[in-house]
Amino acid sequence: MNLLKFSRGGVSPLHSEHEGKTLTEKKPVVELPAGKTVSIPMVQNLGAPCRPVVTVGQEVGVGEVIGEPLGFVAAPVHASVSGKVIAVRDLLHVNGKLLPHVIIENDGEYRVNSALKAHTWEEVAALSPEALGKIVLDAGIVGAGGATFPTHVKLSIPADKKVDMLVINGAECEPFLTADYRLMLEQSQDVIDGIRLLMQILSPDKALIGIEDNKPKAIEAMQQAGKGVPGVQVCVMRTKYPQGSEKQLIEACTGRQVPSGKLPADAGCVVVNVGTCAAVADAVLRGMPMVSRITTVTGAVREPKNVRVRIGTSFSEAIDFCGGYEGDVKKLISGGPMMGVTQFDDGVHIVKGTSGILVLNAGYANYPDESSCLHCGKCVYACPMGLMPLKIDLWSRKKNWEMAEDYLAMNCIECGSCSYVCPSKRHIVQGIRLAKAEIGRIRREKAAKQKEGGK
Amino acid sequence: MSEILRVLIIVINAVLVENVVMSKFLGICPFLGVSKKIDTAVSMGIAVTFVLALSSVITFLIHYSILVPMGMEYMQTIVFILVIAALVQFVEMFIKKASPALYKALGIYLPLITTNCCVLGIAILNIQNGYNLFYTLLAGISGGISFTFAIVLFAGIRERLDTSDIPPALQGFPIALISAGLMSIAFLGFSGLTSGLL
Amino acid sequence: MEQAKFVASSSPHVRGRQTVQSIMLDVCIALLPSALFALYRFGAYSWAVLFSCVAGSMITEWACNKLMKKPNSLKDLSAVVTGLMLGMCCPPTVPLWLPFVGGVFAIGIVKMPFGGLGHNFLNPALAARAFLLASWPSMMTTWSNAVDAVSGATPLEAYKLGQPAGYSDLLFGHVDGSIGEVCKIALLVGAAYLIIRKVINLNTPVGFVVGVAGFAWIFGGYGGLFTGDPLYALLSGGALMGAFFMCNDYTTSPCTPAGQFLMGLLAGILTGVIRRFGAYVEGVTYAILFLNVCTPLIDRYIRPKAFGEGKAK
Amino acid sequence: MKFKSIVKNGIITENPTFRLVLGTCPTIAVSTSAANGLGMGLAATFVLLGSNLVISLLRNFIPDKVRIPAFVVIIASFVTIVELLMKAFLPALNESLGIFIPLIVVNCIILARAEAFASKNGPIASAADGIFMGLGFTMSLVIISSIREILGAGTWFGAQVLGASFQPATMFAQAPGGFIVFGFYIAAANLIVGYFEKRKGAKA
Repeated sequence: MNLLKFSRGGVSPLHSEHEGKTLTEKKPVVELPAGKTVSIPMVQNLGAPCRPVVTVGQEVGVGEVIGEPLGFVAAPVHASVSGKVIAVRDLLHVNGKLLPHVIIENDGEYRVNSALKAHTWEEVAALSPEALGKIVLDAGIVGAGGATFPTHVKLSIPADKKVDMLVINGAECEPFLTADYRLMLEQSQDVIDGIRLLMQILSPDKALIGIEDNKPKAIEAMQQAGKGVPGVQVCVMRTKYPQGSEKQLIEACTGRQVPSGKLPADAGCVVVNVGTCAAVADAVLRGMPMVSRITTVTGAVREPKNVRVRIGTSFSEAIDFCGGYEGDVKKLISGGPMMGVTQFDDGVHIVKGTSGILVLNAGYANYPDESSCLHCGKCVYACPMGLMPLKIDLWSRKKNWEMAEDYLAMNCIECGSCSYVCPSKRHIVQGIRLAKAEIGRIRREKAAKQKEGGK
Repeated sequence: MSEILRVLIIVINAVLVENVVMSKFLGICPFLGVSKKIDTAVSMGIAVTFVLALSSVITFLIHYSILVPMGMEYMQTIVFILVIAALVQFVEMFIKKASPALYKALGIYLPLITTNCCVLGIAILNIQNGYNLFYTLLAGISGGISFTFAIVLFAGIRERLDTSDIPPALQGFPIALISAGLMSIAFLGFSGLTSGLL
Repeated sequence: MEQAKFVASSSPHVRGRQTVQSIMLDVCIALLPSALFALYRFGAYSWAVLFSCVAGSMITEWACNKLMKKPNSLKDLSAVVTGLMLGMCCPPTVPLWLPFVGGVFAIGIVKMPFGGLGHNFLNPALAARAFLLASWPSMMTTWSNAVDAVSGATPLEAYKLGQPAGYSDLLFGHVDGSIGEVCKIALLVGAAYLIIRKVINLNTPVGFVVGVAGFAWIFGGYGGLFTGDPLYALLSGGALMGAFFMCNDYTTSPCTPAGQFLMGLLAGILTGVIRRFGAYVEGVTYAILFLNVCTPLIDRYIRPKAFGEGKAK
Repeated sequence: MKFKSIVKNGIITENPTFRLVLGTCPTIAVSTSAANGLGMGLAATFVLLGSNLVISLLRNFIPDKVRIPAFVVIIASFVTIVELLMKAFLPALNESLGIFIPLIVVNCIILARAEAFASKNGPIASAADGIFMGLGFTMSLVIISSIREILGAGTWFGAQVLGASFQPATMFAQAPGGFIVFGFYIAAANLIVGYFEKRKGAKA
C-alpha cells in the first residue's frame, strides 16, 4: 500500500516498545463519574478568556452557559454537571497559572438545561452555514486535539480565501494516547455525522480523514462509517511523529504545504480533530455543548483507561478512578509525552483540550543531563519543519536572537522531535521556545515603536 | 602549456599552496582583527584585493621607471609605503564619490589597509621575484583572493566558536591564534600541489 | 512555596535511546574488525600502538578537565574513539611514544582548548595525524614490518610507480598501510554496523566515494583523461576509512543532508587532487581537514529547505 | 616615578605582543629560531628608539593634518637604515628575516607608539618608551622562538640542548607551530600577569 507521509523529518518515538499505546488501546471508553464538585476553568481555549456569568448560589443545569467569551477568538464555557454554584475563585490551571474557576456542587442528577435544542437531519438541512456555525460557537467547541483553538473561528473563512479541503485529524501521533483511537472505533458514526455537518458549513470538495497505519481497526471503522457519504475519504498514513501536527497532516493528506507563517486556510484547508467532529455532532444533533470529553489516563497508574470525563473533574479524581499511582511517580503530564505540559500538582482540572493524563515514573521521567552539542545533525534530519534546531538552540543560549531568527526560529512548531533524537540529551525545544518568546517580544516592541513614530 | 592554464595554476598556488596568511604570514593583524563576522570579512577581503591589485601595478611602475633609472633601489621601502598610503587615501576618496553604498560597506576598512603588511609585502616580493607587469598584476589579484579566502574561512570558524564554551584563559586572541594554527595544518596538505605544474 | 509534588520540565518528556556514550561505544565496536585484522596481520605491536594512542588521549582529557575545573568527561568515551581513530591511521611500525604524543596533541590542542567534545572544528584524530606527519615524516611513512619484510610501498606508492597491487590483496588487506586501513572488508563490516545502528548516515560517505572514484577515473590515470582506475583509488590508502569513519565525524562535518553530501564530495575530489598532484602520496587526511575548515561556512549557507518556505500553495 | 612606569608599561602592562597583540606577522613569521627572534626584536627596537626620538623632537613642527604620513616617512627612513646596516654587517640574519625587515614599517607597534606616546612626550621619555616597548617585543619574540626552536629542532640559539635521542617535532618550526605557540603564549602570559596583578590588588 502506498502510505502517505509528510515530506521531511519526523521521528518514531517508542515504536518497537510495548509501552505507550498498548497500555490502553484495547480498553473501551468508560464513564468516569464526576465527583462531589467540579471546578470549571474560565480559560479553556487559545485566545481570549471567559467571564463567569453565574453567581454563587445559583442553580445550573448540564450545558448551561457559565462563562461568556471576551472576544471573537474564544468559546463559551458550560456547566458539566447540574447543581449549585458554590464559589468562583482562582485555582491552579493546567497551564501553570492561577485562573478563575467556577466551582459547582454536583447534585448527581445531571439535569439537562432545558434551553438546549437538538436538531434532526431534516432541520439541519434547512439551516444556513452561518446558523450551523452559530450552533458550534454556542456549544463552546474548541479543538479537542489539545491546541484548543475555537472551532467556530476556524470555520469562518475570510472572503478572499477558498477552502476546498476539509482535513480530519485522526492521526493521534503522540505516544501513549488512545482517546481518538477509541473514539473512532466506538463513535465512528458520530465522527462521520460531525464531518457531514462541517461539510455543510464549509462546502469543501473533499473531506479527508487522516489516520496512521498503526490503527488498522480505526481505519476500517471509519471506512465503514463513511461509506456512502459523498466526498469523505480515509487517508492511510505511515506512522510517524508528528503526523498529527496541522501542517504535516495537510501535507500528508493533500500534498500541499502551508506557506511559512500562514494558516491552513492559505493552502485551502481546514483541519479538525476527530474529537471535535464528534463534539459538533453532539452539539447539533443532540443539543449538548462540549461538557465532557474522552481522555486517556495512562502511564504509571494501576489500571490505565480511556475515560469519558466531565470538564472540571480534577486530575487526582481521574487517577484515583484508574487505581491510583503505581510506583515512584515523578511526572504528571497533561497531554502526551512529546508535547504535553508537566503539572506541579494533581489538583488541576480537566479542560476541553486534555487529550490525556500521563503519569511517568522515575525511570521515565528523569530529566537527562545535557552534554555539549555534537553538531551531529540528527535534529536537522528529524525536524519536520526543515529547520536546523541545533543552531537556533545554540544561538538562543548565547542570547543572540538575530541569529536565532535568521535560522527561522519562528517556524518551529515545538513538536519535540529534535530533543527526542538528540544524543546529547539537550533541551533543544526549551532553547527554541525562549528564542521565540524573545523574538516575539522584540518584534512587538519594534511594531509599537513604529506605531508611536507614525503618530 | 597554455597561458590560461598557467594563470589558473598561479592563482591556485597563491590561494591554496602559498596562502598569504597561512604560509607567508602576511596580513595577520587584519586576519585576526576583522574576522569576527563573515560579512565584514568578505568586505575586508574585497577591499584588500582591490588595493593590492592597484598598488602592485603602481609600485611596479614607480620602481622600474623612477627608482631603477635613478639608482635609488634602497629607497624602495620609503617610496612604496608612501605610495600605498597615498593610494589608499585616494581610493577612499574615489569610492566615497563614486559609490556611497560601497563606501559604507568598505569605508572603515580602507584606512586599515595601509598597515596591512600583505600590501607592502606583496609589492616588495613582486620586485624581488622580478615579475613583469602582467605577473605583478596577477600576483596582486591572486594575493588578494588568497587573503579573502583565508579570512572568510577563518570568520566561519570564529562565528562557530561564538557558540562554544572556550575556557576563559583562552578566550579572544589565544583561541583565535590556535584556530589559525590548526587551520594552517589543514593547508599543509596543499604543499607541492603546483610544483610539478609551474 | 510548598514543595511541588511532581517534577516540572519542558517537553518532550521521552527521549530516544541513543546517547553520546552509546554512539561512541558503537564506533569502538565498528573499529573492532579492523583492529582484530591488524592484530592478525601486524602482530601485537599494532595493538600496543593503539593502546598508546588511547592512553595519550585519555590521560590528556582527564588532565585538561582537571586543569579547567570541568567535570570528568572520560565516560562519554569520546577520548577513546579519538585515540583509536588516530591509532588506526598510524603505521604499524612507529615507536610507541609517537602515538602517545599524537593522542596528547589531538585532545590537548585540537579538542579541549575549544571547550571539549562538540566544540572542536578539526577532526582531532586527523589533525593529530597531520601533526605527526609534519613533525616526524619519515617515521609516519615507514611501513615495513616484522610479519613480511618484502614490501615497503603502500598501494598508492606502488600505483605511482606503475606496479599496482591486485584488487583482492587490497580488499583483504595483504598490502602495507596504516594499522586500521589495510583491510577494506573489515572497514566495510564496521561501516555496515554503524549504518544499521543508525550512528552514521550515507550522505557524506557516498559523496566522498563518488568524489574519490570520479576524480580517479577522470584525472587519476597517467595515460590521459578517463584512464584512471576508480576502484583501485577507493580500495587503496585511507579512502574507505576516510569515507566511513573520518569524513562524517559529527562535530566537524556539516549537519544538513545537502551540506554533508557536498562536504564528502569535495573532500573526495580534493583527496584525488592531492594524491595526483600533491607532494603527499595520500591525501585523505589533508582533504578532510581542509573541508573541516570549510564546514562552518557550509553550515552557514547550505540550509535545509524549510517547510512552507518559498512554495506558495 | 615615571621611568619605572615606562619600563613596566613596555614590558608587561602594555606589552605589544601579549597585551596589545600588535605586530603579529613578524612574531609568527620569524620566530622559527631564537636567533631570528632576537634579531628581529632588536631591529624593531632600534627602529622604535629612533622613530620615537625623532618624532618626539619634531612633534611641535609637524602639522597635525600630515601627522601620519610624516610619521610613516620617519619610520620608513629608520627601517631603511636598519635594512642597509643588516645587509652590510649581518647578511645571514638579513637573509633569514627576509621581507620582514622592510615590513617593520607596517608593524603597527611602531606607528602606535609614535601616535600614542612620542607625539605627546619629550625626547628622553620617548626614547625610553621606544627602548622598553622594543624590549617587551624582543622578550616575547625570544620566548616564542625559543619554544619553537627547542621543540621544532631540539636546539637553542643553534646549540643542541635536548640530547641526541630527542626527535624534534618539526611542525613547531612550520606555520601551525607559530600560530599555536603564540596563542598559548598569550594565554599563559595573561594568566601569569593576571595572577600577579590580582595578588597585588589583594595586598593593596
